[in-house]
Amino acid sequence: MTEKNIYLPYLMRITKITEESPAVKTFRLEFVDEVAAQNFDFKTGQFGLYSAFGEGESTFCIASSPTRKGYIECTFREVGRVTAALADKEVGDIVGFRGPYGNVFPLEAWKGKNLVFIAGGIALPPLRSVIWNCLDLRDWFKDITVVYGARSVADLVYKHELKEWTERPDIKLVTTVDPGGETPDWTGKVGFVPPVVEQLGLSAENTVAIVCGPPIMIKLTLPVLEKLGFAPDQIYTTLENRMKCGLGKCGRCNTGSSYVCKDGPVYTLAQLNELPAEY
Amino acid sequence: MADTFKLTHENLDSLFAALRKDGRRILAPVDGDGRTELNEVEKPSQVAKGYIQTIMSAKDVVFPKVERLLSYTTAPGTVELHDAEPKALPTVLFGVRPCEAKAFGALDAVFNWDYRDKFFNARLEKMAVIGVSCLKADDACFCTSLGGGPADTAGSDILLTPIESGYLAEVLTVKGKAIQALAPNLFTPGNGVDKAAIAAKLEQAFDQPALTAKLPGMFENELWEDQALRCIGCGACAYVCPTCVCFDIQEEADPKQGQRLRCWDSCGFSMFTLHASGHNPRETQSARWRQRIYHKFSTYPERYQMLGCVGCGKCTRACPVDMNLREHLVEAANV
Amino acid sequence: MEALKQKAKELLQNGDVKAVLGYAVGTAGVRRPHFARNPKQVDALVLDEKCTQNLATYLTKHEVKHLGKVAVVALPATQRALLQLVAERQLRDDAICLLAVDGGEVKTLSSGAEVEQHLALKTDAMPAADKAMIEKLMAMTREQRWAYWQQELSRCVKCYACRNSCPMCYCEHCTMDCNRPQWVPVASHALGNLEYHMVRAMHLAGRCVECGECGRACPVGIPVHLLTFFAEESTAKQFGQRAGHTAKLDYALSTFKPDDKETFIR
Amino acid sequence: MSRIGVFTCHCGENIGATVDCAKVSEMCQHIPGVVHSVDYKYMCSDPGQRMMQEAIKEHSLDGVVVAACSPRMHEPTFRRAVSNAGVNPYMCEMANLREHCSWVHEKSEATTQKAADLIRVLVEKVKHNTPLFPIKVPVTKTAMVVGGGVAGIQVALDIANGGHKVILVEKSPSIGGHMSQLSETFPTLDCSQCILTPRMVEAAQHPNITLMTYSEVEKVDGFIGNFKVTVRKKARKLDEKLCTGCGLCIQKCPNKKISDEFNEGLGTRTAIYVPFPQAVPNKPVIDTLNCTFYKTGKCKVCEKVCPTNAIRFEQEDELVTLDIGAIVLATGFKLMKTEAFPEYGYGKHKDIIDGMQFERLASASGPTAGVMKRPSDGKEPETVVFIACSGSRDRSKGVPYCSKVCCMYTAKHAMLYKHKVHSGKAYVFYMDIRASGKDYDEFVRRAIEEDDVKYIRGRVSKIYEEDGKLIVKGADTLMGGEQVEIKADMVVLATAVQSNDRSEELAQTLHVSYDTYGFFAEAHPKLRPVETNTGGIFLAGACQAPRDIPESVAQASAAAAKVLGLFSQDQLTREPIVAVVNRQAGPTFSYCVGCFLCQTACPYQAIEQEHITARNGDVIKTIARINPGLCQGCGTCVATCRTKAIDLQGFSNEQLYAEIMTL
Amino acid sequence: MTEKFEPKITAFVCNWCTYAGADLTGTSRIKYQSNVRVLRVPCTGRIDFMLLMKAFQKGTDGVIVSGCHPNDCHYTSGNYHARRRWMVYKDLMDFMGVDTNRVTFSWVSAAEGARWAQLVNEVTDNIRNLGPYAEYKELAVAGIE
Ligand SMILES: Cc1cc2nc3c(=O)[nH]c(=O)nc-3n(C[C@H](O)[C@H](O)[C@H](O)COP(=O)(O)OP(=O)(O)OC[C@H]3O[C@@H](n4cnc5c(N)ncnc54)[C@H](O)[C@@H]3O)c2cc1C
Ligand SMILES: Cc1cc2nc3c(=O)[nH]c(=O)nc-3n(C[C@H](O)[C@H](O)[C@H](O)COP(=O)(O)OP(=O)(O)OC[C@H]3O[C@@H](n4cnc5c(N)ncnc54)[C@H](O)[C@@H]3O)c2cc1C
Ligand code: SF4
Ligand code: SF4
Ligand code: SF4
Ligand code: SF4
Ligand code: SF4
Ligand code: SF4
Repeated sequence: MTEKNIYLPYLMRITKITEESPAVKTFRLEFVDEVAAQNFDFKTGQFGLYSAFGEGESTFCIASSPTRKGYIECTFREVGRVTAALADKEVGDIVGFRGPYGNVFPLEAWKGKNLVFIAGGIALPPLRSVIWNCLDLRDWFKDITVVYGARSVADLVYKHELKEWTERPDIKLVTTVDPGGETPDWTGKVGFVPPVVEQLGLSAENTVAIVCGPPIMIKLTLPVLEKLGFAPDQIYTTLENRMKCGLGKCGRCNTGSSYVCKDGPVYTLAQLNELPAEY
Repeated sequence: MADTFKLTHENLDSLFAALRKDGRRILAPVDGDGRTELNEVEKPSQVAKGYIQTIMSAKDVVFPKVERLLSYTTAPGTVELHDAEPKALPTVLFGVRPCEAKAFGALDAVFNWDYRDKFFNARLEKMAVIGVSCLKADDACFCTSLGGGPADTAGSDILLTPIESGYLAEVLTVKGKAIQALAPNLFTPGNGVDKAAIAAKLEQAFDQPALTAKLPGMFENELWEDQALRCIGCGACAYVCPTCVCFDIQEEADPKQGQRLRCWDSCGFSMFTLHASGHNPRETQSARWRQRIYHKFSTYPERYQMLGCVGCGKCTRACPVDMNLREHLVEAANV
Repeated sequence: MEALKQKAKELLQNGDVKAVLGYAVGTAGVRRPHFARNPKQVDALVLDEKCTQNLATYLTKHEVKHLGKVAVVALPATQRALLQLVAERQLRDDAICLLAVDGGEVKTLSSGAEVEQHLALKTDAMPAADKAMIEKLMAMTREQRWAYWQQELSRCVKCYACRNSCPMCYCEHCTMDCNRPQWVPVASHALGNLEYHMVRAMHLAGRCVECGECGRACPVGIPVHLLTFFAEESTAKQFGQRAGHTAKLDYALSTFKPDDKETFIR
Repeated sequence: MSRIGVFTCHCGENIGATVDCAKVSEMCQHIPGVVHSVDYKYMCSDPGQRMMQEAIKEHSLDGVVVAACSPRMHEPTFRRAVSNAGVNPYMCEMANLREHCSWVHEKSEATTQKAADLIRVLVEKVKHNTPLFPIKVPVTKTAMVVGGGVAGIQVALDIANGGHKVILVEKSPSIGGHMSQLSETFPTLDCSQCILTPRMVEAAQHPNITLMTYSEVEKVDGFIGNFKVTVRKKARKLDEKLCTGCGLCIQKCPNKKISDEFNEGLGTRTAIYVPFPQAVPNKPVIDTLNCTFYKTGKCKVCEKVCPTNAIRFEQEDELVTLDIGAIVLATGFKLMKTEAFPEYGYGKHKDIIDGMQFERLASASGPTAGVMKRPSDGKEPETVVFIACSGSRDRSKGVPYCSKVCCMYTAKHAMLYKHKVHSGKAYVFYMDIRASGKDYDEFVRRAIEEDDVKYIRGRVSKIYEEDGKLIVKGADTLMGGEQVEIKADMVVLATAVQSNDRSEELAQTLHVSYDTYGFFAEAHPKLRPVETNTGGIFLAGACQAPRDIPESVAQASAAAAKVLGLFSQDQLTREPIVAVVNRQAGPTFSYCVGCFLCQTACPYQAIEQEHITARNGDVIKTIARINPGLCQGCGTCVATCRTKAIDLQGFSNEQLYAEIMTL
Repeated sequence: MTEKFEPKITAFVCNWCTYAGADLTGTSRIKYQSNVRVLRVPCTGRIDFMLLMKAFQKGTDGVIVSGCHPNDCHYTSGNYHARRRWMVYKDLMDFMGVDTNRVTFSWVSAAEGARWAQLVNEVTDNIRNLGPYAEYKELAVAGIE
């Protein structure tokens, strides 16, 4: 009996590199192997482990929408050994990919609702996947609002798409940068994400909020949402606990008995409230 | 129910020979330099006497401390991947204690939960366990508190219980039967020996189900900080533990080729969950100590309907600062 | 013993210290480190020749520092470690409270200088058995030594009990954790093990206080302390500087004499 | 990254004849990360460089390996070329195919292979190079000269004339140093005061020079171009602005019997005094140890007589902090005392004197007005014995080194004596005569030949007193060790030149190194003789080693030139090959644990402490910080640091590791 | 293996003395064996013992470490610190059974071009006689299941 080696990645070719902001890049990856490409499928919210051969593997969410076939995208920030090695890659280079892993955003359950996406900094990638997914299934949902904040204008990722979203009538985009991070020609808001959300006058009625960002942003945004009347099960977020295998074995990512690699990365606030705060 | 036989000392000698003839290596506790550790043996006389436990567990037979997961060669624009095949040798583990035998189940739970780990499975498949019941227990042992026992059969393919002139042999599984089939006449019909009377007596130290039930409510208890103050955060307990399964994946490479290795890791290490940002979900040693307990006594039961600890006490014996797990669990149970 | 307990209680009651770190009886009679945080816990303290751990190791741990000032029952090795820690600026005088027990008398040492003075009266050389073992190894051929260490280190699982129990291995980010570049392989294979111990021994050369804690901590009984002992002896012999004897920095490998011997240099 | 270009140079036949450059270039094509690889006849030529620059643009290269000659030769050339093409110069490395390969090996496969290997190693390095930027340090264009002897005065004048401000700090009440005590100077025998005093006055009046006499350096912080120096101005007990230097106070001071330092104890002075008549500044100080008012609470005669009311008994020492760009140390030397010699009676005999005392006896402005009188009874000495090497070159009792000036001044002394006492007899005991300066040997010859000074080669074993005479016993080694005994009236010991008292302390204050004898250490004995290890601190004169006046002055001008060179820039530009201490996000903040073992390893004292503080100001962690102004980039600290918290830019851990991994 | 053994020699040299000395060997056209690969560092003080360790891991058969003579260090004392480090490291290597014949420490000044050639030749011959340093190389593959 020969079993499959679950640690063996797919080989992927980098077909496009976008420099999003200093130290943040987006790769578009296509399968080297046709058959693998055919069989591959994922859902929004899932993640994978990306290999820089020679240095190791790193976990990123899949930043493209499953509705866009033939490739996957990831956006990552250069922080350490693997991400630095990935950042060195060129179009045409080969990287590894294992996945998709983890749970998904329950789009079916969101049918007929308003969606509010709230993202900070480099945490837009997981949301980008679901936003495009929702836009591609636009008639499933009612209003779609995106609030996106970054430290400075330079730190905003997906600048092209932000532009596209601004221009589209079926999505409302609010961008903001931290005070001091604006440029002279900046037309968005200036201020931190939580107050900006508060000013929007959102209604919690028939709405889900998807929040992603640095811990401090999340911590300060949740009370705002609560004030607006969002119940814990109306609020979604994704966790990024460190992981090595992505397969529920290496033992790093669990918080309580919940394994972020399998039961996550997508959680509702209601679920998180049940877990020990080890994330 | 198991079939019970007798196995004389001479017959055990022959059984060893038969196993080796069948191409299996036999690993058994061997004395040396003041330690008892698993080593390859040829005959029963080489096996240690009077040991309670080996220091290291037998888990490296199925989950080695370093193991190749894959390798590759690189050249500009190309990568060639090579799957790794575990060198799984047919192995008989002789003389491991019932607690340790049982521990393979806890490993299996993780390695085959949802995704199946071919490395573990290939090795497990080639391994058979001839356990030997304990006649002695020490202050670190607490198998009976966790539903096991000094003569517990779980996990063994054959369990031997020392009796005068040899062993009581319980052939428990298909693998056990296969061993028996190598030399059927060595196993003579057994009589109704009272195993329990021979085996070590070990009192139950605490009520495990009750403890498991109350752990979720004790997460913030200051007990953990109190207990963990002494812990120096090494990996000794996890590395000797037969059920600890945490691992790290490491890359070793030069510009032309490389390999991905799996190596043991420990949730007690301060870097274990550390993010590049400096954020650490388990920042303090007490959080990490708590994780160790919760993983074994709360997460495991919830997730896999079994315990992540078999009460072997290896961690206690290995700990340089004598963190006695039994004692700490009793403490927790009494909160 | 009673005097020690008395002193410990006094210190706790007066609020001079937040805990008294000493020894207590553990599993099957072994001695274990014991934090007495209230007078009641003081009663468990013991002090006899079975107490070996170098408690100075705890003084640099975040969690222990967090407690506040801790009084430490200090064996000579603990005192040496403390001096070295002071020299390496890991402890300030105002954080020092050592309880040195001599016969029935308990002495409180509360600064590097006091410890230095106290220690000067003691001679506490490397245990004879270790010395003999090092000599035995040096009498072997090089090939035999290689085989010996390969054999010993093959058992190492890189649990880092040796490092974490070492009072001088207080680095927050050990070389072993350094992955850019990955100097020492993480895996505990032959290379990873050899290099780990080689690097650690080099790091302890001129810093090892010869408490032997690392060797004692090793669950699989590798005499790793011989490596650090050897490295320390090598520096002591060649440069006349020794760790753990003064509260002032006197590190052999960051100082030099123009006429250090160089017979091996071609 | 990793768009690397490899440019292999034939260097005409130099490389091309031995190494198959075309093949090397082809082999390099296949190294991961290399996107362009060519070979060319002369890479350093204009067309070669142009070709390289074009390739950089065409292939958007971000790293370059030039495989040519030694980097010690052309690294600057190619780095400049690369930089002109828009790539950071530090992204360019050179593989040495000429000196390290083609010139030292025969033409062969192996040699070509080695060439390719050398390149491969550097390609891996370049992959881990990061753009570096020259370090700019501002320069405060004020110099401080410590010590106002002839050396210090010369430095001050040179810098001042170069157009920059100088602060001259002198610990005694007047500048002038030892030279002001000398009578006449070898080898020309011109009067020391006559040539020095004009310089002293010039220094005092120079608009760019501020004198701070009776002052000492207390503390030095900062680094090259940016020192903060705290000077202690000792209380003169006098308002210098009001004092006109009339000297009435001195005349009237009742306390007249104080042993006079300037005259080396051969004369006396008052409690309020100027050290010598030509002192600069000519303002007295009150010697509070000897002043009657400070001893008894009564007197204040000086206060009463002072026409400008300048006396200030209540005056305290003052601490002044100054911004300084460069410091020159010119603190001179001291002379070993006659008390140091048991065989000569421990300085108990009044007529056994040292060289400086003889200078005072011979000086026209000295206690005897230049008339030869021996100290004990004021008689004219008929026989004088001069003993050279008293303490010098004496491993057992004195110092092992040669004091350098004694041979010369002993000859001078003997001559001066003979000039003053024509009938007198002068003997010189010596070991060797070291007279290697311009006109020096001639000078000694003159003493022997014209002035009939008797030179005896040998050591004096003993001197004792007998019938009012000093019996000098010694051996004449040139006469086969024959015993000599001379009955002398006076003996002059040419005692050893030593470093000043407390010079070690001063060195520590300034973070400069010093040798076993307390002389300040130069940065390099041959190539950087007036610099110290600490950037921006220079040396002049006898504080570095025994020196005579011409040498001290020459060195002073050299040090001044160094300072002027430094001051010619508004900002210092330094190669960014410096060490840095890792910083990262909290709660760790840095891999550095603050053990400061690296600190003693650094030859340049470039490692400082840095406190990481919480918002409320609490120190969370203390870590090392490398001062890029001081660091010279040796990397010793990097190898010392256990936690790998320090790294050296340009030769980083990752770079070297990558190089080795491709071996 | 019929091929003749050609040792791999790695040299760690300082920029100011030995590297310059080796340059002089070149300008003087003194020939030596081509087995050596030179790694340039600013100062011997920079030569971390771990670099030597890694060179052995990568299969070096012999290592040369060389810099300025005592008292001639471009950085005044880097070599003194290095020398102490080597003294201890060499001892320790020996104690652990590493073959210290594989490491040659030397001082070669910028003027000693001939000496550099001689050193390289001596070391190369010596290592050629000792044969490949298999022990250490083999470590890199041992112990992985
Ligand atoms: C489910 C999931 C999704 C993620 N999605 C993204 C993404 O879309 N874009 C992105 O830039 N990053 C993402 N991250 C974080 C990313 O995995 C880490 O930044 C990355 O692994 C750092 O790897 P490294 O090898 O370069 O760092 P190393 O040099 O290895 O050092 C940094 C250390 O931090 C560890 N680390 C592990 N997890 C994290 C984490 N969550 N955050 C920070 N450090 C971590 C690394 O494993 C490593 O040990 C995600 C993480 C998870 C778990
Ligand atoms: C007996 C004798 C005779 C000599 N005759 C001759 C001769 O004929 N010809 C010749 O060329 N050379 C002669 N020399 C040598 C000559 O004296 C020296 O070369 C010269 O004085 C050196 O000058 P300098 O400025 O370096 O030091 P110094 O003259 O010693 O001046 C140093 C100055 O620094 C001051 N100072 C010291 N420490 C401090 C401090 N911490 N802070 C502030 N100020 C400080 C001192 O007070 C002094 O003013 C003779 C030397 C001796 C001993
Ligand atoms: S935790 Fe301890 S007692 Fe439990 S199985 Fe592991 S080693 Fe045995
Ligand atoms: S419990 Fe003991 S063995 Fe486990 S990490 Fe703590 S100190 Fe180490
Ligand atoms: S091995 Fe070295 S780096 Fe690691 S903790 Fe010990 S001293 Fe620090
Ligand atoms: S304690 Fe023993 S097994 Fe653990 S790392 Fe140290 S030597 Fe290896
Ligand atoms: S940089 Fe390294 S050696 Fe220096 S203080 Fe920090 S940890 Fe210690
Ligand atoms: S590189 Fe050299 S000069 Fe710079 S800080 Fe380190 S030791 Fe000092």
